[in-house]
Amino acid sequence: MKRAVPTPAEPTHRSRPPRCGPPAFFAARLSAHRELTGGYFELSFTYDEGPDLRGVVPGAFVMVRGSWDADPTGPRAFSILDAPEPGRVTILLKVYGRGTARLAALRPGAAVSLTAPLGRGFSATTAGGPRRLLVAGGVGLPPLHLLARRAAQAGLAGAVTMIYGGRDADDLVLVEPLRACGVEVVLATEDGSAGVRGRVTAPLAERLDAAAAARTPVEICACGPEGMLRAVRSLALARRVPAQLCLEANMACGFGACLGCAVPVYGPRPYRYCCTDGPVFDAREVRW
Amino acid sequence: MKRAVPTPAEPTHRSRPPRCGPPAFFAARLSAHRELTGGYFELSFTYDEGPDLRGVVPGAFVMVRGSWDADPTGPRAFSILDAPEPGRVTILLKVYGRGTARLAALRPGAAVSLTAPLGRGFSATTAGGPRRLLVAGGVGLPPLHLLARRAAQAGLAGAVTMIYGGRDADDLVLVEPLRACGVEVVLATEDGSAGVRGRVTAPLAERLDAAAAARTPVEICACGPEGMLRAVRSLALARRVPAQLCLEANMACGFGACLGCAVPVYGPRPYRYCCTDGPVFDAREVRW
Amino acid sequence: MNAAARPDLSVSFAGMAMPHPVMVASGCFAYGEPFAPFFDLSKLAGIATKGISPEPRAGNPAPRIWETPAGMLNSIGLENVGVEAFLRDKLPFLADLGVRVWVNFFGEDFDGYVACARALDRGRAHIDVLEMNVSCPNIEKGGIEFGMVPEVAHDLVRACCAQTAIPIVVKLSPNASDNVAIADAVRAAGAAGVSLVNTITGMAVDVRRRRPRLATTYGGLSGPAIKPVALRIVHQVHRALPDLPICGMGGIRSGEDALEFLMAGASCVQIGTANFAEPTVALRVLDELSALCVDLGIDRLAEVVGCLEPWPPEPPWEETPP
Amino acid sequence: MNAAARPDLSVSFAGMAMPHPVMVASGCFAYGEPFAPFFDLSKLAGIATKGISPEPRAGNPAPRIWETPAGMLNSIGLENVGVEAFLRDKLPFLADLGVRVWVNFFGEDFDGYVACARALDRGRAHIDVLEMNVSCPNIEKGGIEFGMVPEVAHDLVRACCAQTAIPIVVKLSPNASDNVAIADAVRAAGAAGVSLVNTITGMAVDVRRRRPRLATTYGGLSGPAIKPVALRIVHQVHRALPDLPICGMGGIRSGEDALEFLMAGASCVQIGTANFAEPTVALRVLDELSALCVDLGIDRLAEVVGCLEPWPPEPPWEETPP
Ligand SMILES: Cc1cc2nc3c(=O)[nH]c(=O)nc-3n(C[C@H](O)[C@H](O)[C@H](O)COP(=O)(O)OP(=O)(O)OC[C@H]3O[C@@H](n4cnc5c(N)ncnc54)[C@H](O)[C@@H]3O)c2cc1C
Ligand SMILES: Cc1cc2nc3c(=O)[nH]c(=O)nc-3n(C[C@H](O)[C@H](O)[C@H](O)COP(=O)(O)OP(=O)(O)OC[C@H]3O[C@@H](n4cnc5c(N)ncnc54)[C@H](O)[C@@H]3O)c2cc1C
Ligand SMILES: Cc1cc2nc3c(=O)[nH]c(=O)nc-3n(C[C@H](O)[C@H](O)[C@H](O)COP(=O)(O)O)c2cc1C
Ligand SMILES: Cc1cc2nc3c(=O)[nH]c(=O)nc-3n(C[C@H](O)[C@H](O)[C@H](O)COP(=O)(O)O)c2cc1C
Ligand code: FES
Ligand code: FES
Repeated sequence: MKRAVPTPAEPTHRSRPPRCGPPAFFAARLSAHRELTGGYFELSFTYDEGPDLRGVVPGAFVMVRGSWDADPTGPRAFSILDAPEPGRVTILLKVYGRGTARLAALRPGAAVSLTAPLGRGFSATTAGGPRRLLVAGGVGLPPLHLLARRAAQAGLAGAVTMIYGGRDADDLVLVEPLRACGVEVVLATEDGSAGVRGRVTAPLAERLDAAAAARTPVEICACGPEGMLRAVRSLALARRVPAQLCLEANMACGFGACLGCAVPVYGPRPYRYCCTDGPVFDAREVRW
Repeated sequence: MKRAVPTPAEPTHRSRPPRCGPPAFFAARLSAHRELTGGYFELSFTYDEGPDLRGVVPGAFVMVRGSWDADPTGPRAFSILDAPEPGRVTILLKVYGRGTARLAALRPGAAVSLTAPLGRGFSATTAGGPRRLLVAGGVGLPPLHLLARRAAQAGLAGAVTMIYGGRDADDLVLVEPLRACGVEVVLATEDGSAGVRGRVTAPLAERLDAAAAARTPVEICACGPEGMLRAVRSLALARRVPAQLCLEANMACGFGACLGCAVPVYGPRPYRYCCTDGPVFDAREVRW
Repeated sequence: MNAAARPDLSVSFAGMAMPHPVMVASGCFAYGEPFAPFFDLSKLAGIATKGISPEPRAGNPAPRIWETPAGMLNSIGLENVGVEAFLRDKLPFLADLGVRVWVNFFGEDFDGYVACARALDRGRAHIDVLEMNVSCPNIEKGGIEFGMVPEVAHDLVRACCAQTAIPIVVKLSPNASDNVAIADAVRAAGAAGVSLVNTITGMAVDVRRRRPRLATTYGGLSGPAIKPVALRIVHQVHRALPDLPICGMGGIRSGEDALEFLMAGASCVQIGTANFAEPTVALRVLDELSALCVDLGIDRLAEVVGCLEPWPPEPPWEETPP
Repeated sequence: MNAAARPDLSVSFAGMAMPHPVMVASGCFAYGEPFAPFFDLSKLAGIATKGISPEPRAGNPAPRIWETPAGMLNSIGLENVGVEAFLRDKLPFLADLGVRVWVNFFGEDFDGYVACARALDRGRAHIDVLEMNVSCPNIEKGGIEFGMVPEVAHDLVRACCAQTAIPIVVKLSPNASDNVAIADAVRAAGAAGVSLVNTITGMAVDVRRRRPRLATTYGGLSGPAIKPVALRIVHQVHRALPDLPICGMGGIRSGEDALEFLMAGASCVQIGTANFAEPTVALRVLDELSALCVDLGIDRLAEVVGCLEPWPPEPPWEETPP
């Protein structure tokens, strides 16, 4: 049971992802509800009082709960897809279980409560920095979508490549807006119905090989299912390429109160928290 | 703990209310949803497969549950307001707690499950029978509304008087359709905003007095909150007027499986069941 | 693994073969009759009857039920027709269905239990299991339930087993702090298995009327709310006593719920509260279970009983990554 | 009854005056800091800290939480900064708020409890209550929780009380079969009151991966699902030991929930799980409680503590109506 743990001081990080402002808890309403292919929904929430989320770091998230009774008890975490104006935030939701099903069934006008902004996100794309390979799997798209659009806004569309995988063509959404802003998008589907057949790791490995051959410095930013992230991490560690992984964990609060979202890590303490220390972690730090 | 109980034989009744056909459990959808005043909703459910409820006895009820997850766990009981055609049933719902709130929030098209027809209802109004004083309080309206319309359809509108009470004018709904079919309606509101000021028992007592003076045989059919039914029962017993009371009880199943809806009675056994023996009981039988 | 084939859902409980594991729970299916209008009851693996006592019981005052978040409280008060009327009026209907008949029973004191077991033995031709409910307050021992103390439960079960050739399955209360000890005691006393779990004692308050929601103050909590507790007890007992057959229940309302119980160690399951909202729930659970087997590549359901594996350990923690 | 006047919400717990009864529960409010962005914490009646142990603890492997119908399971593993870091880094923040500080604590063995109580006594100027969590497995006694056996709990509480002048309130586990006996034992050992209840042990199963949902297999169930069980235990203990102050908790998320606990016999309440979904829930509960008092004509909230009346008996049954 008992482990030796050093007295907790704020742990030092090799790459500490940037943090958003202090979180607020506020009432909002569902203002737009768009069903995409593959069981995805784009939901927009608007609110009169609450934080301006426009400047939010890609990877930051919002906890969402409908104004329902006892079940599901907790809110659910969603990466911020966009915050186009003050008082408005957009998420991409895939129906997975009870909570997401109930959120997807809400009608425009429905009251929800939000806690945001939460988490530490990906570092910003810089002009002189390494080329960035964004690896998105399934519902891991939103933070990287935002990251890519931010890069494009900063005139750095050419510095990022999105490698985006899913089960089939229907499972890949919101690709056009990315291409429209000049971002290169490589698709991979398990059934080959769009892009290359297979997993994202194959095109990723190709790009890493090419970069190694050309001696171009690259960096991976990945978000997706745990299996994919484990594979990406192995690739990155084996090739000594820096990688930032946006993780998921079961979350009860999202703001550091429950200690439920432990992520096993190497470092001064055995666990860090997906919600307050992440969700973006350095691949080397994650104890998988 | 232990009570002496006679070996259970089917108890003999002085006035055994008529029973509906065997119940079915079937899928339906909300087809119409009309908000009335006072927090009342008229909900219509349509279904392809399920019993024809047109001939249902007034007082019969349906158990309704939305197709939601774990909470609320149970269905809720609603008197059948109308069954205008095969494959369609209408209820009058007042938002009271968690279950009714969730049902009222359903949108047309929503899937629900119904168990119906259930219960034993009021006896039919007959041409040579006693004059009927229908006493409805609040959400107790639907079975008596149906009873009155049935009487009118049988050309016996003149044989029934509806005495209908609520908190205020908003709390009284669906009065016009009754008047339209020739039924006399006496309204009573606690704040005097419609009809006579006060409770239904005052106009009821008046009518009983008048009938006694005129030696007109009368019978009471009542449905409403327990307080009202207790008052009606006292009046009826004191004046030796026959009375049928449509009771409520907390119900888990509605069809005799849980034994949760016990109604204390006089008779061969100390309890009978609101769902299978009632909800309509002879006032003398009820052990209050 | 042949996902296209129909999975084999048969299980065996204490040596008794069952076509599939889905039964219905005591007190939630009466004596079967109220469900006859809804579906063909012979599709059930078995029916546990309302609890039977030596004498008829009128039950508790009203109100007897109250709904709580994802659950319900009941204080039916073990109302039942009594063993004689049961054998005469109710058992024939059940016997005709051709499903396993589990007669749930109890007594108001030690002798009552014994007398009830003896009387029920007369129905042995049609009764597959006597499911002994030890959650009744033991009036002789200060009102504590018979099922709370291992020694008390042991003696009671032994005395009942001596009365009958019908296998006795003891239904334990989740209120006991150590269900493993009690399961072990009743096993040693001759029980053929255990049913886990009965309701958890709870209450609710009407703040407007300043009184409990139930006339008896306390009632038994059932439904989805208690599923985690029921699963835990099934798993604890199965891990400690892997050879003791377990019938699992508590909040089951889907095929996945049922499979959770089987994987935790139950050989069969009972559905209780869910029958009220959905009288045909057992059929749906059975269908879902079958579909889930296909989906998960389970050919023989019996093989997954108690199959849970613990989580693999995390890589050891070090200050600097390896 | 003057419905227009502001109701007096003040209560007293074990002789300590509180402006109102709404606190937040251990493990659900960390050491207070994560909630500072959301509201003015001085509006709380008190804060129960995350459980503190003599040494820092890293907590359990992931995953540590899982949601269940109307509840959640957690196996945080009593992760905490340890008593020294608590006194140094966390207590000053809490002390500055001016709310009652309840320091929840435990040890990994008998001596650990005693050492922790002694160390915490050094913070006595800023600590109002030591809330002693006896739901930890007692390694010396075969892993059964300290709070399951009255004698064990008694000795432990007495030893801790001897270490400190701070009142000790013992937090009991709903897993115990007889909470009244344990409450009585800890009262006799010097406890100033009891906190009722901690989480109920439960589990959930991932049928696809054939393993438990939590890395540690079992976890503690909290949230609305357990409210009926918590209320029952509060009522049982209050009825048996009316002079023992009770802090009630388990699934509270509305003013009406809080009032249910007060009426059942709690002098104050704590909100746990609900803080996660709604960080400002305590303020809402307080507002609702105040509005409910106005609505129900309660002038002084303290007067309704334990005010529940049993149901009036039904008229006696007779074959023919009187
Ligand atoms: C930082 C973060 C960002 C996310 N971003 C998105 C997004 O942009 N779009 C999207 O569709 N989904 C996102 N998710 C996942 C989303 O929160 C899950 O789909 C959701 O939690 C599963 O909930 P459910 O109610 O549908 O499933 P259920 O089957 O009800 O499962 C919910 C249960 O799963 C547990 N659980 C499992 N995975 C998670 C999880 N990842 N987070 C919280 N609880 C979990 C919870 O404890 C709860 O008990 C994100 C999750 C995290 C942690
Ligand atoms: C035979 C019958 C006919 C009814 N007809 C109508 C009708 O036509 N229109 C209408 O609006 N309402 C009707 N009701 C009442 C309706 O079922 C209640 O409003 C409803 O049960 C309260 O549920 P809720 O979820 O809103 O309240 P909650 O506060 O969630 O209370 C529901 C809880 O109350 C208990 N409960 C309390 N009263 C009842 C009750 N009467 N029936 C079932 N459970 C109860 C349940 O056990 C449950 O725990 C009828 C009830 C019965 C028994
Ligand atoms: C209304 C009701 C009555 C019950 N009566 C009995 C009974 O007579 N004997 C018994 O052993 N269990 C009885 N139970 C317990 C159930 O059989 C079952 O163990 C429990 O409800 C948990 O399962 P569930 O959550 O699926 O309902 C009763 C439960 C309910 C809800
Ligand atoms: C994530 C979590 C952590 C908890 N940690 C502790 C703890 O450290 N010490 C303790 O005594 N209780 C702990 N509890 C129990 C709560 O304080 C509370 O007693 C219980 O959750 C019931 O209340 P609720 O339903 O309002 O959450 C914890 C509960 C949760 C959900
Ligand atoms: S989700 Fe609660 S601490 Fe991270
Ligand atoms: S409601 Fe279940 S028996 Fe009447």
